[in-house]
Amino acid sequence: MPTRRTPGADDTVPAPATADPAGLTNGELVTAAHELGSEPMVQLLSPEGERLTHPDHDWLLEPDELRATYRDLVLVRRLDAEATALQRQGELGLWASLLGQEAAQVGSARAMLPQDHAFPTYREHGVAWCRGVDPLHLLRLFRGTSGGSWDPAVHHLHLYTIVIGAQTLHATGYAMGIQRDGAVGTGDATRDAAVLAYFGDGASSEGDVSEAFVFASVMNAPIVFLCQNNQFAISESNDRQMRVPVYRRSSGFGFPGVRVDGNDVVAVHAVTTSMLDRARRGEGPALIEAFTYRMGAHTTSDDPSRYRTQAEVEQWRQRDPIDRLRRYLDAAGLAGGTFHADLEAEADALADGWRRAVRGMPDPEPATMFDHVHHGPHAQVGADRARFEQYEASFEPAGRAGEGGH
Amino acid sequence: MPTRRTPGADDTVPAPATADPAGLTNGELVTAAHELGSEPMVQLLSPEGERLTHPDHDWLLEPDELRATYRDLVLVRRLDAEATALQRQGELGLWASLLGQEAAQVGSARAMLPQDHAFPTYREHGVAWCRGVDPLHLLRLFRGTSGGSWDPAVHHLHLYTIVIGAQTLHATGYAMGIQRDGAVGTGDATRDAAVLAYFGDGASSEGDVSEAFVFASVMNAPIVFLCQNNQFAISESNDRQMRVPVYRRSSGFGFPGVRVDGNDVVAVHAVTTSMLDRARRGEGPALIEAFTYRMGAHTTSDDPSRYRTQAEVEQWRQRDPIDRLRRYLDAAGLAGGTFHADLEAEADALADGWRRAVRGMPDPEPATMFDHVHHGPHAQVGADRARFEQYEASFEPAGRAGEGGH
Amino acid sequence: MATSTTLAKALNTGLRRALESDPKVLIMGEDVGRLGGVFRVTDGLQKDFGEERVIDTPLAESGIIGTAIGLALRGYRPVCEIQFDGFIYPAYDQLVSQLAKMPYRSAGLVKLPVVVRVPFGGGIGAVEHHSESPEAYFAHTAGLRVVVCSHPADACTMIQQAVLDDDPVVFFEPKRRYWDRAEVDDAVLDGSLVAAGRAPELYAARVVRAGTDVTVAAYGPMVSTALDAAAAAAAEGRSLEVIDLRTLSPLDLDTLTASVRRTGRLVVVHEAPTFLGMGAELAAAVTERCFYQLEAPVLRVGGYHTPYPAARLEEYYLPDLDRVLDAVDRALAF
Amino acid sequence: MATSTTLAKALNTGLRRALESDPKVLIMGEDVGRLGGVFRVTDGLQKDFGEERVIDTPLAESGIIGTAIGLALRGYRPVCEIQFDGFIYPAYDQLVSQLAKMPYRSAGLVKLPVVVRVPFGGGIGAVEHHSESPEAYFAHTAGLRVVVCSHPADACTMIQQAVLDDDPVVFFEPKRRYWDRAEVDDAVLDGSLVAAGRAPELYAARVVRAGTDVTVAAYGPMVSTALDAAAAAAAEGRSLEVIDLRTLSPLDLDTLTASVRRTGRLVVVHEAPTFLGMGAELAAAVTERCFYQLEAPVLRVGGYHTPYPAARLEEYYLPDLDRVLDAVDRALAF
Ligand SMILES: Cc1ncc(C[n+]2csc(CCOP(=O)(O)OP(=O)(O)O)c2C)c(N)n1
Ligand SMILES: Cc1ncc(C[n+]2csc(CCOP(=O)(O)OP(=O)(O)O)c2C)c(N)n1
Ligand SMILES: [Mg+2]
Ligand SMILES: [Mg+2]
Repeated sequence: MPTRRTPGADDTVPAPATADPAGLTNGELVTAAHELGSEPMVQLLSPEGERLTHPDHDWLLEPDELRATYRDLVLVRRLDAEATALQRQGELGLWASLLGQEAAQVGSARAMLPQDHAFPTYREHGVAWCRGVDPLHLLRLFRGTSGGSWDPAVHHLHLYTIVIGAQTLHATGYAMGIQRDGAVGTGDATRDAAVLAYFGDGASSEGDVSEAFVFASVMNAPIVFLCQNNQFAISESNDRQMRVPVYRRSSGFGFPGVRVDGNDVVAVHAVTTSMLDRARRGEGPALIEAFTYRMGAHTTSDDPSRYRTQAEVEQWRQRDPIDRLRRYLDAAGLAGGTFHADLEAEADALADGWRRAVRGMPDPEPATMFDHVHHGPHAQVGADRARFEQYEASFEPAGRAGEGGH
Repeated sequence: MPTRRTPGADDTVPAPATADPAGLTNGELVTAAHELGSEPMVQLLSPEGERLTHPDHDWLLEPDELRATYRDLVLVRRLDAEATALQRQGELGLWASLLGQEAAQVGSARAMLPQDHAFPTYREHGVAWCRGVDPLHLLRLFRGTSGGSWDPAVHHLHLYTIVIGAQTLHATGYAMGIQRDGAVGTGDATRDAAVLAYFGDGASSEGDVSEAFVFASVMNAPIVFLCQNNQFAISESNDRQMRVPVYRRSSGFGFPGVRVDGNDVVAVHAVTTSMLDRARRGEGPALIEAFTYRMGAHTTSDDPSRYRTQAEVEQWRQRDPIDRLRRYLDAAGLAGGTFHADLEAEADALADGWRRAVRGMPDPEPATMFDHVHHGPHAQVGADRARFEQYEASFEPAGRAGEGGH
Repeated sequence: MATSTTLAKALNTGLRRALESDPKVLIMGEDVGRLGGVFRVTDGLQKDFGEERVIDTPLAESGIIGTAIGLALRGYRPVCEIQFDGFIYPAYDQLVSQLAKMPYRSAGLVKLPVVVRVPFGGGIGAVEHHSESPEAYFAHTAGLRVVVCSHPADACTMIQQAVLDDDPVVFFEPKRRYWDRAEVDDAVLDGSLVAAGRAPELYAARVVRAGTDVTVAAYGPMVSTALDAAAAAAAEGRSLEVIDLRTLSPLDLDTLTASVRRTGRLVVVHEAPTFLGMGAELAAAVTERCFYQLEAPVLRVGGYHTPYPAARLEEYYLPDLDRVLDAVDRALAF
Repeated sequence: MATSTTLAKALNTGLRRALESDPKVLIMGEDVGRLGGVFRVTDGLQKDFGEERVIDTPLAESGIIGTAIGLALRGYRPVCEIQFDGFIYPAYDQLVSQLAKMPYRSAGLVKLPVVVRVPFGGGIGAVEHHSESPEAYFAHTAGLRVVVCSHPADACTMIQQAVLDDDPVVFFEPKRRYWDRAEVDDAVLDGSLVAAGRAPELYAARVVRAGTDVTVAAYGPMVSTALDAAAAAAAEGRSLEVIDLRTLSPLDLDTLTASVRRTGRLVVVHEAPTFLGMGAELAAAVTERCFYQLEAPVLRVGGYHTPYPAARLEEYYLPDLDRVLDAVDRALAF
């Protein structure tokens, strides 16, 4: 069996070359031939931690913001490591690791204004962190005690969506609501709002995502679609989803697309800021492809050794999004003194708190499973609940036996 | 209420201008600003019936073929008129008119080789005609006595699909089958095959169509998607479906798109021929937008006066696809003698036959509604059928009374 | 005072009242704006409430429901039209995995006051996919409320109530009865009855004809058929009690069992195939509750286990007066 | 001779036999190739049969079913995997409007031998959408056959038979039983039983434990639960007859009514919500046929009318031995 091709990037990002997709070279109909991963990406910070310039995008982060950004990156990675460990210990049912995608998430989320609204997938722990969601909400979800317990209206972050792509339509509808509220293009920076919709490279194949593009375009909705191309949909590499890089998808729907180095937090922040600004001004939707790499397994249930080599992972480790910013901070003398040690201590303390809290998380009361099916009363839910409570009561005080005992 | 904008075309095709979609003009991200309908289209025959040249597409039709093509155009228009009349007389339940779209259908269908396979919507009567399907099959369907009674495998034309967009996935799967049969790229003209998938401008918004683009692209399947942009999805004009012309949709999926004047049968034929050839050679999918106009109502149930002006329809009547070819044939002296009179007589005779046949079409036997739910036996179908037959028998010989009597 | 109104016009009036009473109410769907919908149920609304509130959407049902959810998250109350029953399936995921489950997922933090209007059922001589009765798919889905109107006055009230509900409601309209006409009270048409909270409970069945021998439960297009059957039966000296279910989820078993306890017999009528149709649930639930009162098994009259047949056969497929009476006879023969 | 095999491995073997016996058989789905499926049911098949026959598809369920239909039109026999129950809904239109209805539409000219494999049900502690039981949606849809395996040997046979069927088959696999192990006859595993036409009829229920007091009907994951309940009941001196339905459409009422005529009592068990679940149809149909033999109403044990709850609550939601016995007690108390 031939080895699956792994679409990569240009020479600043290592990846095996892809064959030229047949038929895309007879240039009278498409602009040019393309290879997946060989497209230019916006970059402002090289993997070596050097500051770069780009004709369209300026470096926006001041030293204080850079340090705060670095702190976010480090803390969400710690959260991820802690959650993974908790899953191994049986405290969580599952965990979807963001390892390697910290910059794509933190860089984009930090570009949001408070009134902007984000729609995540199930992996945007870094976004949740930046939107002020207590990580315990995420841990509760993956422990299996809730479906998502933060208030989306408070944090301007919607709940996680597990059905691939579905949230892009919710995001588009929300953006249509912003338009109807007159909160776009007024020039009032505290009023104008936009939506940031996250999705994955795999998700780009789902009909819902294309329909979201159609609605967003036709309505000229204030929305930025952000595809974290981590190069995998579980085991499937990009070539199972696309023949040209996904940032190009939007142009045929009538709005711009841009590819950014997803491991460069400064560039992700700059590009997202500019696209969100544009949307808030009433100039319509945009697509950002943040080209990155899922360094861990798909989830704790996954075994990536079945479909990719350790060598490939190692190569990407060299491009680590956190190391890159650290190199810059250190070289620029922005992280002197006890900065790193303090951050390490903060992470330790937080991790300790998360660990304790998760271990102490109670299971919900059984009868709460009947809550909130509807807001109003519903005869069948009510009857089922009554039957359930009566049934459970029949075991008191003796308890019950058999395989189902609990 | 402001009047809905009607996307039109360049100066060769009359249509009101559209506003520049906001945000598409900051050109660093998209190639250029666009107005719907103002894009160039491949044209080989001007509305005045003059022969034109195009750098990429040659005029392929010899005089004999041109006459045969003209005959097809005239006869399918006659079929359409006859069916519309039969619907008015209560002989058909419904009819979806192809008026104005004859060239888009006949031109493309005539580009197919016998082994190519087409997947129509519900309006491709011209395609069915060219694939040798007896129009009585179509009339049966719209009369309400069958769901489509021709054998798709014999005519290499799939049944009509009414659920918008669904057939584009069937078409893509069929093309994947052609690949697996090794019937692509062999160079054997009698073996290599391709698929022609029809859909509408409205359909372009459906998730299924985008998913078909993804599958076709990833699989490099031998398929040509042909969008008949008749500028309406029932009452909705193009601006409810798109902000840029639909032929551009494919490039972000990784395959070429081309716009052709859908009222120019020679151009449609040339472009479809070239894209089908390309697909058969193994060079993958392509999208054709045939820009045309639905001159009639959406179906016999529709009242277009609610959403468009008679003046607009009149403008398009000047671009009539049949008149255009007739002007060319007459000027070139290719339709002399009794050509037109013979064709008229042939159309009359055919129409007469269709009319008689429809009026004599029997209703199916009631119990046939239980046939073909499955190929094998099925207990519930069998039980329902037995109950039905017993129930019907209970009325013999007396018959039954009441509202339900039949 | 009352005004003679068709079912379609009554719905149109109900939607107009909803748009007037709350600026957050929106109408969205294919051809609902300029055209006023293929059945004209939204006729004139875009003209009067503007394109921002009465939205001609792209042709994409998943997109319609998905964006309606997003609009609801932003505080709007969208009323979506699915053009025909058979075109609701592309939106199935958004309906059953998102609209139905998001409030539960959020433990009640999220409200989704979305109404999904669906013209449904056969009898209009249409081509494929235009005559389906998919209600059981939605009633089986926890998190959705499913109601069905059958009559102009009720339709006008029910649509206003559905829009006011904070829960998602799938609202079925019997398309072949759109042109049925009845006198509708002006307090229904002008919205005052609903506004005053004096309208009958939305989630309750209704005895539309009292009787003693057999209970006939129906909804939507089959309510007229059941009433016709009851009239014919009366002429033969049999007394049928006809119940218009009105709501399928929740299902008002109290009204139903109260009737069956008196009559001892139940016939359920719907156009949908009987196999796993609403009649199955009614039969199971009523039998469990009225085991000793039932003198005959619950009998079901409905569509057969086939796809909806070609139009020229639909009269054989659809339940009619005769088939209802046949079931009544069989129930009485037990 | 027999070999100890898990349910997942038995399915894998069955698929391997299908691929070997007919070059037109294809496997397609998300992660079915290189990874071998998230449950490893297709493990090793791409390696042995190639990427053209074992296809890692784009992440698009409607696309998977839609292209499978197209492949079937070209003469192929695709076996599609839907990764989890809750992800079948984006494909709903292709399943119920196309796969189910196209053969009927064509008056039998078109055959669609497509198998849609669906790992379903709960009990694995998963996050949302990974524990659903959507079988009633498909059984209510005329044109689809719906079968459910419960046991390694049966699973291996049934999947081979489903692939041979010229009709579309939705094939449900009880994911929490994938790792259940049993001895499977080598004639099942090597395909010879099916090839020789000696395998038991696919569309038939099976009495998996004979008994006299109460009939318990179950399918998929609940068959083990029902058998456990029967063992526990036996210890208490009660004799339960357990029926593995195996096929939901067609539904084998003959086997069921024969049993109920003997026991006079029926309890139906499934994980899906009872409201409009399979139990509703069984109750309605069996009561109609066995009205005078039933000593108690048909009782249903199933999920509640809620979305599938958070994992830490699923043990309360899912039917277990105790809930089956509770229903048995109630049936006997009538
Ligand atoms: C509609 C749907 N189909 C299948 C799945 C199962 N699934 C979960 S994650 C995943 C891959 C998603 O890939 P991508 O969009 O690239 O996001 P990533 O996991 O890489 O962040 C799949 C197939 C799902 N959740 N939803
Ligand atoms: C999924 C689906 N939604 C809605 C409809 C109802 N409908 C029938 S035709 C039509 C418009 C289709 O427009 P287009 O794709 O441009 O094709 P045209 O009718 O112009 O040929 C609509 C909305 C349908 N048939 N299927
Ligand atoms: Mg990914
Ligand atoms: Mg159109």
